[in-house]
Amino acid sequence: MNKLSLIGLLSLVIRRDLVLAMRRRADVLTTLIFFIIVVSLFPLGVGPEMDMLRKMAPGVIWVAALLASMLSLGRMFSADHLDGTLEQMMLVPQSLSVLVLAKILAHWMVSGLPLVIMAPVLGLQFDMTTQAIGVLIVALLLGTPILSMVGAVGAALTLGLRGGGALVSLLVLPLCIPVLIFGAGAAEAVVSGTSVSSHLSLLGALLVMALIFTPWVTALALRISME
Amino acid sequence: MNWGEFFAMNGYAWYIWGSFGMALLVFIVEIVMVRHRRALILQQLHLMGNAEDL
Amino acid sequence: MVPWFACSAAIMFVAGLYISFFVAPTDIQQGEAYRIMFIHVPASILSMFIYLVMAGYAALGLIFNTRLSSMMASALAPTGALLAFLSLWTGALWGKPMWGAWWVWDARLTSELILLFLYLGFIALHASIDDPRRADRASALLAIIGSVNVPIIYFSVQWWNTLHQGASVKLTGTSMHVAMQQGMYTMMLAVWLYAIAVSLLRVRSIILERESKTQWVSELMEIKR
Amino acid sequence: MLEISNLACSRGDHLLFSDLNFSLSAGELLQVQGANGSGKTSLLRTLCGFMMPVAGEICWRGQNIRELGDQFYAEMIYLGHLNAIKDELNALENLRIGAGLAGCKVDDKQVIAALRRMGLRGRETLSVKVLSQGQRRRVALARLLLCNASLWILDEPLTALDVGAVELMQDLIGEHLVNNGMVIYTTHQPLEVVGVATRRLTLS
Repeated sequence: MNKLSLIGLLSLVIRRDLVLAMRRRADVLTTLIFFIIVVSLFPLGVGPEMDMLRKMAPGVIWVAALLASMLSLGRMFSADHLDGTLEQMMLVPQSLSVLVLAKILAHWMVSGLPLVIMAPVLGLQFDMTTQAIGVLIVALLLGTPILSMVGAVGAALTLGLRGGGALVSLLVLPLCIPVLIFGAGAAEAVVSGTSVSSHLSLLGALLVMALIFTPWVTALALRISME
Repeated sequence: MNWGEFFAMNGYAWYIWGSFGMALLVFIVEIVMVRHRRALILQQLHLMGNAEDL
Repeated sequence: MVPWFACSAAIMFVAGLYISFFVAPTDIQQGEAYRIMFIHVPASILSMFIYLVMAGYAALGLIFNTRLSSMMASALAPTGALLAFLSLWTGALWGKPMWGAWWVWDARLTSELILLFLYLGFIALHASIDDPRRADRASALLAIIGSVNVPIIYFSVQWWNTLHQGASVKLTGTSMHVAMQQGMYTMMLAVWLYAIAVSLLRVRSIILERESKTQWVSELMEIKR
Repeated sequence: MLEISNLACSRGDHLLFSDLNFSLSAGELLQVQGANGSGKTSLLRTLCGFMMPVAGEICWRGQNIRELGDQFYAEMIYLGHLNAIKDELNALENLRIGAGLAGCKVDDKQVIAALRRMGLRGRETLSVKVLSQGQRRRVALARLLLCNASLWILDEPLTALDVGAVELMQDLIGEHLVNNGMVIYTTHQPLEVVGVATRRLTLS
């Protein structure tokens, strides 16, 4: 009997979560549609002046992405918690952090990546320039994984609690402010002509930091929640 | 300085008394809540103690 | 211990209020409105300091599994939240006549607001977990994450702000009058003592609540009855 | 090889049991008994390291399981109240992933053999959604066959199983014990393994 390597575990869990997500396609689509609807509501709310829309587009898209990622957080661990798979996951002979990282990556591919892919279309709706859209995509690519990671900590902490959905937003949203600021700031910097790279590099630094700490913290939170 | 002048605070009365009033309110509310909580627990403990005697 | 702290807090409050309203002179630039500072500054500083103390206690509870420090952390949270609220409220009331706006998206203000949210998150998480041990440990983790994030948020907001608008408003009056300083320190001490008193009072309730089944509480009840 | 000394467990602030001592060596079977709420599940979950004991320690091959961590997990398998089975997947996929989480790589032949052993011939690729409760339990139990963990911790393994499956379980446990395995389980149903004296631990 062969032992499973760390990479093997990582890919096993990612593949598993992706297969599961594909068999529950409706959930994935809900997040994406929610994102599109929220972004599309803004012009209806503030009026159709193109100048203003162009200016606020990055912020709107980022806030909508933030809200959409909150929407899917509840599912991250709860299904596995309910059917006992999470218990088995805590007993993996490899580090739980790696497993958590795999779950976060899978979650991002299912709920973050579609938003990134959809964003350029929405950017065009708001009459953003091509360059600004490009920067927005890069910023979203760097930023949405952080949202998934920080969200994972919140989801793990509120595992199995009544009213967990609202609670997780209360816990996670304040912590996501830096991502929002730098993410939206990067695209806005294109418009105002200031340095884009500083925003993006700060976002990258946040990503690296989150990548190092959040899987570990999430694993700890899961252990606490499973007790 | 007379009291009317003092309370008027040179036209800033609303702001100043709003601040200090809210501070006072917050402190009082907090103390009342803590005391209430304590009273509730003591009451409950008495109930439990009595129940054990029965 | 509680009455001692409570009494000294009350005395300090009276003294502090006396100094702040009757002794301290009117500020040249800000007029009478600066007197809000006497409550605003202590509330702000304490709300931040209490968060650190709370996170410290929470970390102690998480690492060494000591129940008392976790209880201390959960006793401090409501006081901290109220002080954070008070700081925002008084800040807004000071900002309106001084800056002409109730709210400015300044780094300090935003961080204080986030701090309030962190407190509320801590309290809400603690309240929604039924198992007290899990509640302690989960909210302790949240408190620690929060204390790591506050500086990040502070700097990111500051950075964001300086990019947006050039001049952010700074506190005026660097060289304070002696009486003003005295008033400030006295009020600070008063709020400090008050926070200690009220948290001790609260932690006593929490201990009673949590240890209600153990021996010494029932013995205590015997005496009281 | 598994030694429990002075163990105390609590659920919330409520103390379930204290000063629990026992040890289990290769080839031994231990049944944990006790009324509802006496802490059977909590004991098993503590053995798995999900719950922190209030006092005492659990040693595996002379070392505390907290320090052993992954090494201990590689040698044990736990089956809880919940089956850890996904409705969206079929039995084969479920087991492949289940075994992967337990840290072993298996190929489809082994999985199918295990499922057939559990009496699920012809249902290997059916979605678990259409299986009955008992059949799901069988899928979960098939995991025991895939990983050669020496310590089995089974929480109510016989729930929803019919008479045939209970007999099958007795055989499986018997085989495992012959191969120097160890089994700790809780149950309300009688479970007699031929040729092995069941040790009983009663929690009160």
